[in-house]
Amino acid sequence: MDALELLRLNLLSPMVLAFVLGLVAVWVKSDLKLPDALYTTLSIYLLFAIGLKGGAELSVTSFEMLWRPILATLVLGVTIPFVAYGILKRFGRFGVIDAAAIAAHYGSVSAVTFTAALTFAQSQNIPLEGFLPALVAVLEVPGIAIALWLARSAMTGEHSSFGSIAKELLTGRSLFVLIGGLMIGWLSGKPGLEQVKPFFVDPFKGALTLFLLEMGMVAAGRLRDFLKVGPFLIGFALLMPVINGTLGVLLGHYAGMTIGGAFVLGTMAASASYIAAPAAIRVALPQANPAYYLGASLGVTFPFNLAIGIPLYYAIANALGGQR
Amino acid sequence: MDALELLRLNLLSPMVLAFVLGLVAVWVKSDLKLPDALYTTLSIYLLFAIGLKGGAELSVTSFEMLWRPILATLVLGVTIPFVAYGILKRFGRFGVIDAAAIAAHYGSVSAVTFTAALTFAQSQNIPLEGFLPALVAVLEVPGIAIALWLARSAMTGEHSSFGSIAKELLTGRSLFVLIGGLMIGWLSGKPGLEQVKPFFVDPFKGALTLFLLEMGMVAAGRLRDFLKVGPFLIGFALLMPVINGTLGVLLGHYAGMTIGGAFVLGTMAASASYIAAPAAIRVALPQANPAYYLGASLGVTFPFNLAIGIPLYYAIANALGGQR
Amino acid sequence: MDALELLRLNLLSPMVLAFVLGLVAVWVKSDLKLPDALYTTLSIYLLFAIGLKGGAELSVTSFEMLWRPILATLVLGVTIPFVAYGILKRFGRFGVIDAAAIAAHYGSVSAVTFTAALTFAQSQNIPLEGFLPALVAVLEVPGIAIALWLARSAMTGEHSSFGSIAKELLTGRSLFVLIGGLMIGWLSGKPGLEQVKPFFVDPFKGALTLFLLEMGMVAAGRLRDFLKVGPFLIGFALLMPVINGTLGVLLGHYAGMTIGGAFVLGTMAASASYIAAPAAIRVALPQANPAYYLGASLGVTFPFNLAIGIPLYYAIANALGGQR
Amino acid sequence: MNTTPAKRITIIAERLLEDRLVRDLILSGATGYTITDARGAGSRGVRVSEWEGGNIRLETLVSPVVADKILELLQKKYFEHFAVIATLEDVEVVRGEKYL
Amino acid sequence: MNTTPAKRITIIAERLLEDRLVRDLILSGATGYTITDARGAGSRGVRVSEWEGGNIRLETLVSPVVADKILELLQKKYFEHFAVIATLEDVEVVRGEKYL
Amino acid sequence: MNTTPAKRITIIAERLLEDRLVRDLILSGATGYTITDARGAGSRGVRVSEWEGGNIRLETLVSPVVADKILELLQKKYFEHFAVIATLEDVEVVRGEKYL
Ligand SMILES: Nc1ncnc2c1ncn2[C@@H]1O[C@H](COP(=O)(O)O)[C@@H](O)[C@H]1O
Ligand SMILES: Nc1ncnc2c1ncn2[C@@H]1O[C@H](COP(=O)(O)O)[C@@H](O)[C@H]1O
Ligand SMILES: Nc1ncnc2c1ncn2[C@@H]1O[C@H](COP(=O)(O)O)[C@@H](O)[C@H]1O
Ligand code: NA
Ligand code: NA
Ligand code: NA
Repeated sequence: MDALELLRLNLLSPMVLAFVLGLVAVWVKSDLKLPDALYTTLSIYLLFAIGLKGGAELSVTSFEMLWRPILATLVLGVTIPFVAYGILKRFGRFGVIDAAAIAAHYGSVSAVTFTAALTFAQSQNIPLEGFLPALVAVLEVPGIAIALWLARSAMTGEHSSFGSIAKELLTGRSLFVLIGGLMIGWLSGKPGLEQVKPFFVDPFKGALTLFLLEMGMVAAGRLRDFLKVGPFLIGFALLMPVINGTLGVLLGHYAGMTIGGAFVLGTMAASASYIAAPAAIRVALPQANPAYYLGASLGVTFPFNLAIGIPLYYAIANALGGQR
Repeated sequence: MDALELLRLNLLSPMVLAFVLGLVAVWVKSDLKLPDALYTTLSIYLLFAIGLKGGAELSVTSFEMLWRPILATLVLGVTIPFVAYGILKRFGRFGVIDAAAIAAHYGSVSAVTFTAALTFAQSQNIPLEGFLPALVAVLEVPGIAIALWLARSAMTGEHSSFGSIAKELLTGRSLFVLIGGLMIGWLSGKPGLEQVKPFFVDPFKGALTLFLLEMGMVAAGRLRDFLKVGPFLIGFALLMPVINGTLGVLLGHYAGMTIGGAFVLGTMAASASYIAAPAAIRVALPQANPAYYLGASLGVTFPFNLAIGIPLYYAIANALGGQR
Repeated sequence: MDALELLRLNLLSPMVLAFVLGLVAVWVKSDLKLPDALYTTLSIYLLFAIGLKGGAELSVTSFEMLWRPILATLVLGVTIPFVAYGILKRFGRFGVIDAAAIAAHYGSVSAVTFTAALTFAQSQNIPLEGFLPALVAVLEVPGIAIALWLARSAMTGEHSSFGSIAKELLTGRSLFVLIGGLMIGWLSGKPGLEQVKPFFVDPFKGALTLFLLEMGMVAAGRLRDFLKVGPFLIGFALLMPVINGTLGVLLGHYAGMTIGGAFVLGTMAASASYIAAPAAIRVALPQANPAYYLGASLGVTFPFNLAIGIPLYYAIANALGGQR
Repeated sequence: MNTTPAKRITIIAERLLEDRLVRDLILSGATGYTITDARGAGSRGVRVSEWEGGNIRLETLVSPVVADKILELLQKKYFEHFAVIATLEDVEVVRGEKYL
Repeated sequence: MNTTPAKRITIIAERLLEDRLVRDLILSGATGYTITDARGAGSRGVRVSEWEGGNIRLETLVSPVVADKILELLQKKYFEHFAVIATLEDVEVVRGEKYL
Repeated sequence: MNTTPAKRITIIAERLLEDRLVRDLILSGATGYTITDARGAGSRGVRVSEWEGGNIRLETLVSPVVADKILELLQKKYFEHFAVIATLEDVEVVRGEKYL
């Protein structure tokens, strides 16, 4: 199957189409509005379900198989924020604060993009490592922490300590639910997962579809803000994921992951956080402009990955895997 | 199976019983109250799910098979509001505004009644055309637009233009979600639907049951208001669906639809809108009295169709189909 | 399988672990918060689903098989509040009002604890009477009514009549939905249940898991209040369920129920209400201190039963059943 | 714009009391009310049953005479045992004659 | 603290009107608004379509001149046919210069 | 009815700030607060992460002294970088001695 065919299949999946429907809803000024409570519920549901499945899978995975992919993920989490920060400061002429804020988003990971990659793999019957959700938890924190450290070391003044930032990230909703799900899945194992499968596993893709409808509406709002921002950041938001995605695929490949696993790790690297990172940045670096970091991550990179990035990273992983 | 047996089976379905439970909740003054967010979520879910299934079905239907049923539906959408308006003005002595407002409701269609008909057909193993949800979208707009046109042509004054009314209807939540679902179902086809089946297809009837619990509570409130209104409108709200339902079955029959298809088209014709129409009328004809149009459509016609109309229209379709 | 193994299996089920996750969320001050609407929705869903399944089961159960278990349940509902009231007044030196308020909670039943017992039985493949949910409805009211009567007969003054209390209990949300579900399940029977199974039956345990996550967060808050209260009530909240549970298992056994049935009846007896009772007591005995009755029932007894009580009562039922 | 002076009573109370409070308002002569769902904490901080939800924030626009009646009733029926808090303030209402 | 006197207009209306009201506020010169979802009852008590939800409670902080404009517009466009209720009161705003 | 004069501070802020604001209110001497979920728009209009929800509307009844302290703290900690808006008004509280 060639790259264009993959792209077509991805674009016509109910998930991507639901996202587009959300965009359209805003553009035609429909009065459609999903309740806040539904959005929060779906977020928690998706994160918890990802965690559960990953945890149940971890319970049957040896550390032997895990350590290299975890190392690869940590390398990504440390490298990407530096690269992003450098590009933004040097070529984009952003100030320290805004450069760090944006770098934090690209250094972290988007759980929904990750999920879309899983779903894509499943619908193409691509085999995958089951422990991938654990890597999401590993990737979520370092990028944000390093970006904050970059901002701090360039600024003077008090502000909260490194430890308190890490604690805030770990007790923040998204990571808490994800790690909580991982632990529960791991402790209760596959028989435990079996009991809750009709709720957390089977309807998962449908719930994601509904969630992406809402995401489309949110992204449309962000995109509008964003277009005022100027071409450099748009270019950044389109190129950065390709660079990070390629890097992720490569590292996954050399860490001995399957084609599918390298593809998903690449997608994770390419994705920009828009749940954990914005909340952390808003509080730790309130001077940073949300129109930049949200516009880039949610308005451009997220839809780009969803529509084009995912089949692209797969094509790369496939080409690389074929060489072996 | 005779008509009485059908009636009994319909009355004892969980959906109808849940509706009754909702009525009872209000009558015994239970403090049961479903959250607003649940009601909105279920509405969106049901409409989107109907759309998805219909769209996936459309993707395997030729235009050849479609055009006659669509024509029949359009004829219904144009005829019913004129008939209703005439009866209300002439025999009911309603003013132009109120007559048009009520006519708009009966000219449009209730997605929940439609769904109840589908569910009834399924539980009786009655074969159906899969593209029926597309007809709901076709029927939803013309009735409202014509009724508004009737009101306008009898009134003087500015008010919003015809085009803006059509746009408001099409971007209104209910139609937007339904058509959006249709498009997504059509583009992603049966394989797409398959992916989200455990969320949008399998639990559908259960979600409908919960929704009807809420509808029962809403209808009970409306019914109370309505009983103050007088016997003519009550009679109208009981007879109009029977007339429209019979008309719908006939047109469906002569458009070459199956017994099941003619039955569902009849139910659609018989049903009165209480989502799209009230919102449109409230804004376009604010002088109209909501106690009339909501009391009639939601307080009387909806429960009537749910309990008695559905098996009745099926019996008619069956009798007609047998003759062929 | 010995008691310790049962305990381990119970503690590692996703439900109990989700409860623990909720406790942890509060302890680490995570900003996780489930929407109010989700909590209410899940409550209604769980009660209605329990009712539906029980009702469908009732529709195939003869009165012959029912009357002895119902009698046993009534005996429990009448005995427990007297015992609890006596202990609290005599040994705990509580005032009339607070003693009665707490007694009402232990005399009634917790639907979630009941459900956890069902789920435990299922995961251990323990056969059960299907009509058990009907017993929950039977047990819910008398305990509260008797406790109120105890308080009233010790007090002077007007207050609402006995009849009005019973009516308030029966039309209160929780009992209304449960009995409503029972009626619908009974009227529509097993074929009716079959239609809504993918919504109300299959995902049930997953929904319970999500609900218990929230319950953990709620209980953590209560527990904190409660620890200020003093050791007597803590001891009471740990011992009372064991006494009541043993009594329930015994009565179930002598009423001819299966081992599984006696176990579940014991769990019901052991459980303390925290939905119906608090609402009733708050209104009927507003002078009573909620920190006592909620702290005991929700902060101590509920987690105790969930983690330790359930396998314990099963071990007792098993030992007793083996003797026969 | 011609407006009418009126009193606005704002009541914060446990959600459990919603029906009762509304009944009492109407009985005291209020012609309407508006409720929003709220949460909060105060000096007692004990709330019953999460299932009942948190607090409500109830507003009603009334004449001074009715305002007095309502506050007296609240005093008598709720203040001792329930977490109820009430404030009174002066506002101008458009079309005030409809509500007072 | 130095604060600026301002007018607060509070509008209770059917949710259906949200978009229209917001548009009109902005057109009249309001620089912002805050909305909470509300429910209630009044003298008419007829509400359209549950799908549209209940009422909204809309607040805006404005200068006296803008306040007057808004009330006039409400009067003209909504009061006859819709369930709209509006109150006006005096408040002190911190950093008032931003909003007025 | 005997009522006590008090100050009501109403704060509109991003939901993200809820915990921080509450902590600061209590530290400044407020004995309670009431929060409703709100949405809105203003001159900046930039809100972070939908996952955090929209705005909150936080009310607290306090004595004039505490009111001043709160406003000063808000000024110092939030006004520069966050979307926070605060108003102050006079109300009469029933059982005011409990809260002030
Ligand atoms: N000083 C205050 N300002 C605003 N709201 C308050 C205040 N004190 C109490 N409340 C509200 O009233 C409820 C009950 O207060 P209490 O009875 O003191 O626990 C709280 O949950 C708050 O919503
Ligand atoms: N006196 C009042 N005080 C507070 N809110 C009111 C009052 N009257 C009406 N309302 C609100 O305004 C809405 C519409 O009122 P009405 O048009 O009188 O039905 C009601 O649903 C209430 O939310
Ligand atoms: N003039 C105003 N009146 C009422 N609420 C306002 C006003 N301006 C701003 N707000 C509220 O304050 C929030 C933040 O405002 P801003 O920082 O100007 O974007 C908005 O989302 C509104 O909820
Ligand atoms: Na990334
Ligand atoms: Na119709
Ligand atoms: Na009990």
